[in-house]
Amino acid sequence: ASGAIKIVLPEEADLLEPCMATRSNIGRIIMENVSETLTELDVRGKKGVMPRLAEKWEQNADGSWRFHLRQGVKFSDGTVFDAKDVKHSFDRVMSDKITCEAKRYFGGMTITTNVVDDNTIDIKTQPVQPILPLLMSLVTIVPESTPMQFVREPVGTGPYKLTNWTPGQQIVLETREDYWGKKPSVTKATYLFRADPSVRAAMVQTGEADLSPSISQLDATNPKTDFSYLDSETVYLRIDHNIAPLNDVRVRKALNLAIDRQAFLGTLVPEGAVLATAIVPPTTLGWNPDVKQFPHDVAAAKKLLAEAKAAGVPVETPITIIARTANFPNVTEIMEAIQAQLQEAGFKVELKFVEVAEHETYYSKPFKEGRGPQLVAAMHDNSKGDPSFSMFFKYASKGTQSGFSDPKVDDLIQRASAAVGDERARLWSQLIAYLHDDVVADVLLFHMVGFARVSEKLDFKPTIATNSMLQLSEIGIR
Amino acid sequence: MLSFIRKRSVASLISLVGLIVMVFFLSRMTGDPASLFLPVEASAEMKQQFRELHGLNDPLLVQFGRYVGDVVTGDLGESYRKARPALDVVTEAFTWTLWLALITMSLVTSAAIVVGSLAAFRSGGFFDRIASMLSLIGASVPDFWLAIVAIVLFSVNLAWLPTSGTGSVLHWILPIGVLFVRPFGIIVQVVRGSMISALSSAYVKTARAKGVRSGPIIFIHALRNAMLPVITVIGDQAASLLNGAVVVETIFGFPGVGKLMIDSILQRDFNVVLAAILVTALAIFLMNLLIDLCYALLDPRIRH
Amino acid sequence: MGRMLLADKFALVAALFLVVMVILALVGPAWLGEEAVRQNLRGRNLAPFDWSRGWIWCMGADALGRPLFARIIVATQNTLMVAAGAVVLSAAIGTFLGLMAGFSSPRISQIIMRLADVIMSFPSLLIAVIVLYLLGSSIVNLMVVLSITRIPVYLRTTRAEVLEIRERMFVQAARVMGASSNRILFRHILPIVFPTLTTLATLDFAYVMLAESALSFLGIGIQPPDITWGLMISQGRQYLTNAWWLSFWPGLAIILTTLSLNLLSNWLRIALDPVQRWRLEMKEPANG
Amino acid sequence: MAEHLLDVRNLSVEFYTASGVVKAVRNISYHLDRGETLAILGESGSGKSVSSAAIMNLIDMPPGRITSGEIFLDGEDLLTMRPDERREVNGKRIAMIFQDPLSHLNPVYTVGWQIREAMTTHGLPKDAADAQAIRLLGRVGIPDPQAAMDKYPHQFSGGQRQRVMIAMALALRPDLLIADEPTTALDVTVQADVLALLKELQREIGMGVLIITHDLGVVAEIADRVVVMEKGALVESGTVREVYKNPKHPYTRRLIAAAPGKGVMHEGETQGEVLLSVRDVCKNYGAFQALKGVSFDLMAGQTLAIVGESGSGKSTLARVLLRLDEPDSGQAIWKGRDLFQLSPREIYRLRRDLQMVFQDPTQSLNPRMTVFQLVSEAWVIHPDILPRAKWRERVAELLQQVGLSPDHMRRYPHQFSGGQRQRIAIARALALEPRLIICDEAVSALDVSVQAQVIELLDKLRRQTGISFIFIAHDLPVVRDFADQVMVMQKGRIVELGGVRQIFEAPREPYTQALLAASLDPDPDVQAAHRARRA
Ligand SMILES: Nc1ncnc2c1ncn2[C@@H]1O[C@H](COP(=O)(O)OP(=O)(O)OP(=O)(O)O)[C@@H](O)[C@H]1O
Ligand SMILES: Nc1ncnc2c1ncn2[C@@H]1O[C@H](COP(=O)(O)OP(=O)(O)OP(=O)(O)O)[C@@H](O)[C@H]1O
Ligand SMILES: [Mg+2]
Ligand SMILES: [Mg+2]
Repeated sequence: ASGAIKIVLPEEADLLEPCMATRSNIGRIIMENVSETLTELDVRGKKGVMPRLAEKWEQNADGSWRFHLRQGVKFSDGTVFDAKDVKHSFDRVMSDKITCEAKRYFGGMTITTNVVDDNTIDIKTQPVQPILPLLMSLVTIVPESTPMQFVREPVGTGPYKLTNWTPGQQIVLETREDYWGKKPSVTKATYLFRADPSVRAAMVQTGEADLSPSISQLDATNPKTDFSYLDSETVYLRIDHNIAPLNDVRVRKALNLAIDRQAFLGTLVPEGAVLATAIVPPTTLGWNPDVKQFPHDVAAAKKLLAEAKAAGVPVETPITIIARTANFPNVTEIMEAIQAQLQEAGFKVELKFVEVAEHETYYSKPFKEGRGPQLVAAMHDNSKGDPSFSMFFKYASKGTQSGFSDPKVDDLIQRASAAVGDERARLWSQLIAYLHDDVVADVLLFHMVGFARVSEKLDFKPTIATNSMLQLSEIGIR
Repeated sequence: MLSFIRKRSVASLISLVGLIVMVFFLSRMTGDPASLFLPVEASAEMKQQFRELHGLNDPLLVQFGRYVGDVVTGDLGESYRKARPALDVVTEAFTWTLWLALITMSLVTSAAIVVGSLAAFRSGGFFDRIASMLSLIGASVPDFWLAIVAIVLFSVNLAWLPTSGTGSVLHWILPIGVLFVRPFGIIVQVVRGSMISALSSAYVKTARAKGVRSGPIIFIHALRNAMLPVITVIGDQAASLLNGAVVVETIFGFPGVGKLMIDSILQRDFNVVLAAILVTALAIFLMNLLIDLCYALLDPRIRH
Repeated sequence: MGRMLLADKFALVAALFLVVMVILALVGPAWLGEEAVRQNLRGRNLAPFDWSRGWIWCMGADALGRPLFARIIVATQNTLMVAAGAVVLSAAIGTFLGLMAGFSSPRISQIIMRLADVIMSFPSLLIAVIVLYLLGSSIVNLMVVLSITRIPVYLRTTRAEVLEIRERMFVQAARVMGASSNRILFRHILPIVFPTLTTLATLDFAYVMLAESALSFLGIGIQPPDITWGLMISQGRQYLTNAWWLSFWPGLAIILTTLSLNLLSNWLRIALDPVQRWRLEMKEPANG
Repeated sequence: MAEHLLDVRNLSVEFYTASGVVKAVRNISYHLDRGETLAILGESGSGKSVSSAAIMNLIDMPPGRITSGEIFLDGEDLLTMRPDERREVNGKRIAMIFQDPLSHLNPVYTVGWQIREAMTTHGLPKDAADAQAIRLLGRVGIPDPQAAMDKYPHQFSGGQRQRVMIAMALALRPDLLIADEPTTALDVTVQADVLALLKELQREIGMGVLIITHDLGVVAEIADRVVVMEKGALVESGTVREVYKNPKHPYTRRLIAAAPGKGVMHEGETQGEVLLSVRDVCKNYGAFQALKGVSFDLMAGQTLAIVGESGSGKSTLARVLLRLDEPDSGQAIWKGRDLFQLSPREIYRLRRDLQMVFQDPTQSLNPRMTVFQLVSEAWVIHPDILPRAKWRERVAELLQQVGLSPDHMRRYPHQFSGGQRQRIAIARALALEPRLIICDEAVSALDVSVQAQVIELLDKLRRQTGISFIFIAHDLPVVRDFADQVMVMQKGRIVELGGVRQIFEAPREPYTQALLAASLDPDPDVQAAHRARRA
């Protein structure tokens, strides 16, 4: 069957700019619906990077990548898709006349694009980028005529086009007649925006909407309509290793041992959440099943603390946990509980909640001079299937959110980023184990789950990517 | 009268300018929009580039000079986040808020005046006790609580009204109903207090001696005398609605200026903040002017 | 005064309630401070009226399994401090400026009134963000923020009334006697405006407690582990449909406090008004 | 027995106060027939207003309480009527003129609106009511009635307000008119007009008039019968002639003996130093000229009476001299300085020496202060006058001097009768021991016995301390007894200024002559002769 559906989202997109589609509130609406990418990551199976606008690709001898483009594809404005559009899309992302978010995935690289013919393009990066095909799943393709400034009416090759946008009220996508691929069963999707999770849940219940990709755990009570799914968000406490007593590995271990992660599951954190041993979720390349999370062992924590104290580490110094209000569900309660658990083990812990702008000043470099020992509670999102999107920022000496500097870590990151295939996976695994067991880089907590409410008339299972991308073509209508 | 309005407008204009100057500088001391616009993983160069593009790297005074120049030509700048003129964003949202505020305040005002006056007329009586109790509860109930309960009751359980959104007349009922409660509670209390004094004055005796019915005695003789503090409070409540009924807008998905203002403050979208304040301040100044005219209309002794 | 309070049973109860609240505010943190923070994740969202676990659990437990009863009592101190501080501060400043605006030269009056306009159209959230960002978040700063935003109501109300009252004959009579402007303002005009102001102030008490909760929710108000009733309400918000008691009890505390203050202010209004005072002084009931 | 129009039987009224129950009216009975005028005479505070308020059902209950009695209007008991029946009676069949016109007029509505309402409430169409209202305003002597309709109470002089009240009461031609001191604020010519109007209506429609007054002249002029009240009780009743010629009760006798206008006139000394010299004072309200160049001199220890038409600018002159209103031009030299040029600091010092008793006593007393606070406020402001320890004693003394009792100290203004309030205002002015007191109708609300007592007190003070008075009054006999100089005003100008003897015995200007001719005599026979002469 086919028909129109309504989707209610927590946050309105303030832009529908294709090059900003990696931002979840924008991507959820246009990514692969309006704007397509050359490649696509399979999040339902294990197929890895799959073709989309590119039919196939290979690496040239000089390390650059050649993409063979699909033919007979038209943009929604009627123009034909070819290699020049890909080049233009890249130029736009990298341009300094416009601040495209996708640019951040190409940090530290110089990119040259070379149009071979209408259907072939070479992309060369310096240094060589082994996961360029994966990165291409983040670059939305726009027609060559797109100006070098943010557009509010995205033109793409996707199965849908934007037909109505009333800011503050709704965004409507409708199917295109001339789409190159399979016709989806959803003919029209109306996006609505409600900030309150219980309202979103109620809307699906009353039939005012058909799908709400995120509702509150508390409202997810109906097994027929409510599904939990592992989203790609990982909650952790970033440790600032530069300040005593956190510069002592015993203290960092003690922090980890003091927290009863298991007790959170099914209480403050949804049952289905996974205890984290890495900053990236288990579906990521190189995720290391051998790394075991720290047990909850207050006695051991106390012992480590005592040792550290004996060695002259100022363990009495109050440590501040800095968290962001409304960062994720139950953040206040979870942080209060963690505070209590740390105190139980003998830490002196203070708790400080700040709004988003202030949180940012604690989380990212440059860190404030004269700060005390701090744990910054944060949530990190990586649904891209490769750890490189996380590791550099969070752990490399130059990473903006990195709380320490370790030459071995730097080296591993560099090598893994340059490697391909099994080697790449092995190096990432090694890094993950090293960070967790030896450096004790941070206090990893949970890979969170989200809850979606799906009307019974829809055939849809949310995936790990649902947070940042919601492909309408994957939704079936019963 | 006209010269009063003229003088008042000039004075208001000056304070409007003061307000904008103040907001301009103060808001820019509260953090960097670049790090909020871009994800935490964005590189320093990207942030730098963002600042460059939006002129945030220049010294504050230069930025201010540019802003003034633009404003003089009627350009309130672009929203960083929405890539469209800030003024458009704001006027769009403000229209909704204005309607919401207008409808709510007219309902609240008429209802609160009637209930408060009747309560005062038999102060200490049964109706008074009930009205006082309810209005006080109304004034102290958290609005989000009320909003959620209303949705659960009227939309989910009874399925009488849509949960949220805009579109039909039905969509307005819950938001207005929820917004109604607190101002109603407050204004009833103020009307009641003020009316008790007015009803014990000598001119009310005169009216009774003329054989005037209770209705006109309350609503014509006493009420007008009791209105001074009441319209002040009405103004205050209206101003807080014009500044945005944040909770209600958020929960009911009402695209008003309150949510817009909160979001842009939290995201440091300065141009939108400034434009929003400009528009709402203009509305509030106008309203205060109206209130001051009302004082003079209501009480001839203040008129000179 | 005491006898007049006895005469109004409602006001008496209200006064007693407030006295109890003040006592709790003073001793609460010392008395139940420990219990209020002891967590028990397995006993989370315990329903109220479960008498098997002891009186402290009578109101149920919050999301971390802490007894709500203890938390409400411990929160009394901060709540009352912020609310009373903000209300008293704004009422005092607003009234003073309002008296000035109503009584002094047109120019000063204009300046004050336009200042009020400015504050009124300054979104309170922005004031909060600015003050708390620049000065850091603390109870005193929060009090300052909340009081700044409430000044215009008192200011405008006072001024409007002064404009009318100063035309009354007894004000002129006082002037003829040589009374200074101060004396006229504070001895003759203020007492007449006062009842209206107390009504406003009591209502503002509720307003401030709720505004504080909204700020906490946005991340710029009081934050855990400090507690206030407003914060408890905003924390209970997401459990509204599942565990109503989380925000119900603190809400009830706010309502009861406002109610008591209001009953007391209504009583005060009568007690201070010679024309009405007989209601409280009369020994036998009226037959009217 | 034919039914009386109004029949009050055994009426008693009490008030609850902090200091116990006040028995304001004790068991009084009287009756009134159609076309008849009954005057209630009596001491101020004796319950006259309260008993009439009982007829109108206007006593606040509680704190007031009618403890016994019946009030019949045409045989129907007013006290047991349903509220809606009462409403039909009030205004239509019984109308009332209140003692205190400013506070009884709604300050926020035009007088036209208020008069019209009296009629539209009882079913008259609006335009008919308008026409009638304008006619009535004209009848009571308001200049330019058409324009007056759109003015607010505060824009009228005291006497004009009272006339507005009268017009309002007469609007529906009631069967019974209760007039509480209807002419106290009126100058004698207007008073004569108003009384004539009442009589005319009485003739036309057989209206019964219950008039409360302390002016024996008014009684002689208009009343058929009279009852006398003292301390809440009815002490004497009879026809006017009987009571005047042959009073039985000692209080009545005292009252009649105290009637003013029989004493020796002052010699109008014009020597002595000039205390205040007023030159060419002008004052405009918008386009309206309230004062058009007023000049006079006042000697120390002298009493200058200002008489004249109501609305002629007397109160305005007083307000201007006290700097309550700023004059548009002119000078007032006081101790060598121009009053109008003084700085605020200097005005403060001036205030001690220059005091005023306002025309409207209710409004000039702060309702939230006790009598003690009201009187002692003078010493709070000017602390050098009296040490705090002596305040209580001195307040008691002052209250006694103006004929109140010391235990009134703890009461609030609303608990007093109109005349009592006026005496509080006088006591307050005296507390400052000033050099000049401007009395704006200061004794007009007092019954003659108290009036005599107060005048005597003022006169004694004048002789002993050399204090001066500007004495604004309508009551010519009082002026005759008290003043040294008399100034006659009309339409913002001084018509005539001279010694009291000259003015009363040889008035030069026609207006002065008309004024004197309209003056009423307390003796009913004399007054009857006057009437006959006029007719
Ligand atoms: N609300 C009240 N509470 C207490 N006592 C009152 C109240 N109203 C009036 N009284 C008292 O009742 C008595 C009668 O007052 P009333 O006004 O009838 O006097 P009156 O005869 O009209 O005097 P005047 O000629 O001075 O107007 C006075 O002694 C007064 O003090
Ligand atoms: N605020 C005002 N606005 C306009 N006209 C006013 C105002 N106050 C007084 N008047 C007018 O000024 C004139 C003089 O008023 P004033 O009060 O001095 O009269 P008066 O001589 O004291 O009369 P009365 O004996 O009736 O008290 C009156 O005609 C009155 O209508
Ligand atoms: Mg009287
Ligand atoms: Mg006068």
